[in-house]
Amino acid sequence: MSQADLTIGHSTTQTLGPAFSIPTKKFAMWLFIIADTMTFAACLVVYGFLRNGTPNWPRPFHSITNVAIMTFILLTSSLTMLIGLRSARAGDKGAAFRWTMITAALGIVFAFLHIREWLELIDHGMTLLKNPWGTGLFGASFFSITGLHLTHVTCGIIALLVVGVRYKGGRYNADDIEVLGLYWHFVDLVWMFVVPLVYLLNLAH
Amino acid sequence: MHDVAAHAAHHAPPTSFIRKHVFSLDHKVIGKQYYALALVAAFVGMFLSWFMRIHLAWNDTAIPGLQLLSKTGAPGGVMTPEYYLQLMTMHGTIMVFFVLTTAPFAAFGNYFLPIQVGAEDMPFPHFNMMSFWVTFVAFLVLMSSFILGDGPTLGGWTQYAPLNAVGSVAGPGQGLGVVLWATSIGLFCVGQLLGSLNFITTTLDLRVKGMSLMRLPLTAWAWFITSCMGLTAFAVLMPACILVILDHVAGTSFFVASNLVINDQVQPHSGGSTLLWQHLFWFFGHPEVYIAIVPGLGIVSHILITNMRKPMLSHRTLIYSMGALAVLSYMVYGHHMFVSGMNPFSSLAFSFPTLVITIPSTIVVLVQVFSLYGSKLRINSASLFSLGFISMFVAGGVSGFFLAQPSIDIMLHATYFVVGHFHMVMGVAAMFGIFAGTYFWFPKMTGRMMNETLGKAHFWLSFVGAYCIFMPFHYLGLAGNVRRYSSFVDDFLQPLIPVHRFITVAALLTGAAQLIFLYNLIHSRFWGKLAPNDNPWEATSLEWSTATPPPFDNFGGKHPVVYHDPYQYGVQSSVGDYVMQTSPEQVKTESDEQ
Amino acid sequence: MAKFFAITIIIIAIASAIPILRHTWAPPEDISTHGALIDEQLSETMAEAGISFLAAQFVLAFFIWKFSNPAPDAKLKNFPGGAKGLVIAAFLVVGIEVMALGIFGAKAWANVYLTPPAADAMPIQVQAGQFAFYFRYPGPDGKFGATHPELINEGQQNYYGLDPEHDVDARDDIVAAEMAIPVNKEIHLLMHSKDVGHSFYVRELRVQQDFVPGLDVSLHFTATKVGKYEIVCTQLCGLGHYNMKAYLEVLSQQDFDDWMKKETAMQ
Amino acid sequence: MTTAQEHNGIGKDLIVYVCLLALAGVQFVIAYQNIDASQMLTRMLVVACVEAGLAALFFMHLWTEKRGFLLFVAVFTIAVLLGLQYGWTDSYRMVTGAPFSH
Repeated sequence: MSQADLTIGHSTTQTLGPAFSIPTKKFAMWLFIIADTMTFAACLVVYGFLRNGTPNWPRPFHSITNVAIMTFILLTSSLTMLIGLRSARAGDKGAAFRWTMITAALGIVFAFLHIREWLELIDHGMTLLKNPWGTGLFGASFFSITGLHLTHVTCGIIALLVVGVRYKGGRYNADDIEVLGLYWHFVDLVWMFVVPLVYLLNLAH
Repeated sequence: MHDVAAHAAHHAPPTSFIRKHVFSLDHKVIGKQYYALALVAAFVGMFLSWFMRIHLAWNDTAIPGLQLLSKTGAPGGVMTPEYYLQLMTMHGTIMVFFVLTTAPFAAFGNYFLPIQVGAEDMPFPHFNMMSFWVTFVAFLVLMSSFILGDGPTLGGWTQYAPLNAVGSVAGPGQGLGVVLWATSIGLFCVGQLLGSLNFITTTLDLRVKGMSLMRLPLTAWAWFITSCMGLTAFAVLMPACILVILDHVAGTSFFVASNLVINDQVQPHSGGSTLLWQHLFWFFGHPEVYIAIVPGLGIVSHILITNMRKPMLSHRTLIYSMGALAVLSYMVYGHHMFVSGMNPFSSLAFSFPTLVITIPSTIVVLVQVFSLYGSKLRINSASLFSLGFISMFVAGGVSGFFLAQPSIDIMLHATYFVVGHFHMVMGVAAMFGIFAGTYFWFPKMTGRMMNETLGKAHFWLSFVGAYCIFMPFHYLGLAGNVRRYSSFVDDFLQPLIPVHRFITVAALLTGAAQLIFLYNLIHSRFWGKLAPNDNPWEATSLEWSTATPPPFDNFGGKHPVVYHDPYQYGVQSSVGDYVMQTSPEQVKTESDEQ
Repeated sequence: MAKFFAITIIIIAIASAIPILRHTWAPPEDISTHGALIDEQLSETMAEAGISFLAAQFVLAFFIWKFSNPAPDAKLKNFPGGAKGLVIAAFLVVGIEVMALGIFGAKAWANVYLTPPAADAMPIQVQAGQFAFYFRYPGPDGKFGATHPELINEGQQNYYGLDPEHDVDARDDIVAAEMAIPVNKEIHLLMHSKDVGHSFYVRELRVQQDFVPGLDVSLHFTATKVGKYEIVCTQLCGLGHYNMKAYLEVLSQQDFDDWMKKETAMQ
Repeated sequence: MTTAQEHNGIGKDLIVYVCLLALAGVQFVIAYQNIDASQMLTRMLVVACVEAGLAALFFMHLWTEKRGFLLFVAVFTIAVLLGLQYGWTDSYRMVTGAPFSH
């Protein structure tokens, strides 16, 4: 057998192609999401474990307005992300860029509201170690879980801005927007668990 | 479509020294970097074990030079009890994370997984580079605890709460030492997550034409299964490490219960749970031991097949068994916690999956052993270490029968029985896998052969030595010898000290034998006999079909095409008794001739 | 080389088994009522593990001996039955074996951990701290005094943080550094950790249980043989871990009463 | 990668979006119900899982990917997530087993 015989066909037949017909970048993002699910799950298990086992767990939230607005904004940002992706697929570069930026803006509003809420709670005397309402573990777990989520949101905003600008400049394409969209929807998805566990369960009655 | 594979191919080989050898994107260079890191870590870990063994056998004997490592820990060279625990912690952490995870998984996997699937590189070379450098920094952070603060943490590689979280009041190294430990392990998790991401995408996405999943060699399967475990297990340990750091630095109490009194002072922490840390840690910890051993199973099978000149009895059975090990590994972690104060009902719930896990392990061993039947076994360093692996894996594995049962664990938990068990089944066995892989792939990685005579000497001393060290551990455990004791002051431990002396002598000799390996490795790297050709073992998988060492893009700009199952041995072909995966030649088995 | 290797494996396997068969290093004699089941479980597991170990090593050695350096004209063969037979064997032999062990073992486990202590069991508290155990008996009133962590003071020997001045129950509590128990009497041990994780391990009693800070774990057992035994800590608790121990004295009822009188007088 | 949803309009996305908003609203309603925490948790988690499922299937397009991929992600994630749930009984014991509570 000569070596030449081993190379047959042209570029499209050289590899089997990606598994599940999913581009590799997108697949990698899914894998990251699986890993990140475990990270969040571990944090939420820690929170649930301690909340469950602590009798004097505080229920300090009197109003759901802020968290409801935050949820609304985050969900809406998922929708705008989808519209952006749709425009990118349709080849409407300007619209795709605009919607990506709107998504980033919504993300910034979300982060702003979140930080404002943090500051309010800190004003009320809540820190990582103690709070006026009950066990100090509440502050620790609240800040670490929402902090982890906020970190994800912040990274998402930066990524949206970077990818959006680079997409406009032609360095990235619709696939990159889709991969980023996956991440953004995941951040949204996690929030759906953070809200009931961390906020709604601790609502004062 | 954006084709990452095609994209990677367009990188030109780097020319500057730094891009070529230091911050290289080439998976082969990264694999070698991982190997070098593991090698350094292994020798550091081994020297630590020497110090510990000497201290255990001759408690008051000064170890020359040890005082240079730590003036307070070893005044005059005689180890203090806390320094013993600190060295023990470092030994465990270094060995489990930086040797057993990095060498068989990250090092060999990085080097050979892309080649075995026929890819030019991993899909995300930057992540791959980051993966190594993050791991490297993690190692530096861990080592820095030797010189910073009051030394490394003394809490053992499991770092049980609340000892790990209450701070320096609990003992030397429990302040900064724990923070450095947790930082190092957190970073390590990030590194391995990036690695796992690359491994999974490489295996699934970058296979060349003809390379169906069942045509992947067992090594590729083992690395793939391992990376699936790594992806989820390390993702749980990382937040756990962050929470420990918070407990330490910020004073939160995730893992510290209320009203602890140390030195007559009530500790400020309140409300956390000690058991929570154990649940999180072992949820990672059990998959971790499979992360250490499954690549070994793959490597050893791969090497044995090549040296038996026949495939395993069943390719699929081995793959399914390794997969079953991975799945079960998430359901059994509580067997580390039988007497830890966990709910006693949970012990039973964890015990049965643990017993079930013996079935896939047994299947792997049975298939490996019975595949030897009717083979034409070639004896060389690589195959000797592979056979030694099986022997060790069985010897360490059967003690799992005991530890899987909570009732017997009451007797054996936290004794040397456990130490013997895991050292044999995941320590020495995985090490043998690493050695076998080194002897086997060295010609491909360097173009030179390792010295067989030295290799065999290394094997004999290691094999006999490992049994001499770790078999007696089981006996000590049966007699109730508690682990993690820096000296044996209890009455019932006095008669066991001679056994410890025997073990220490064996450990020193076996450790010295590893220096033969080091010499062989370095000497062969530069002055070894040149490999006679690209395929000195007459093997079939893709790594042997390319040049030696493989060019930058692995196949010299060509894309191989796979025509066969991975292990076509015992056939008649133009080159001998094997057909390479890339050879379009028809397979004629020997029996066809009759 | 291969034959030498095969012989080595067999020698190592047999040499490994000899100390086990000769009971050179075996668990000490059991002195508890629940230990018999555990011992039985241990010896059955030992038999099965031992047979598996020896069989695997012998087969491995035999195959290495037989199939290395074959004649040049040797033909490759496959093991008759192939992998299917092995898989079935693994499921049937090993699977059933370990499941049977598991089920019988569960009984031994339940015996220790899933049964409540008898109503007349004698309560004793054990507090573990770096690096000593302290044992507390409720005294004649049968009640333990409340503990106050802030009052714990080793210098004044207030190991438990008792407050006898204000607390009637605490006045007659007896705190001792060694554990004395009457023979053939069920003991209900309440385990409390003062600081970090510790463990309570008495080999002869077939008892091992970790102390969990923040949880009070309870344990019950009956000692059946008079004697002095060692209680050691098996959970890494800090630099003095190796030296953390206490003695368990199993006394006849008469001797125990005397001991109790002596301790009461000393308080 | 062309997927089916590109050819539909934005309509389906909007429907899913409205459903998610409604489900989030349901969570808020549950929060005001007068039931104990564990019941509340169960109900909220059920709603959250439905929400997450919707988001993953439609926003993240799992539904239009290959079935094999859906299985890969679902089985992988759920299996490992289930493994994390062993610890709960010890959480209950934190209350009943607090020092010297007996």
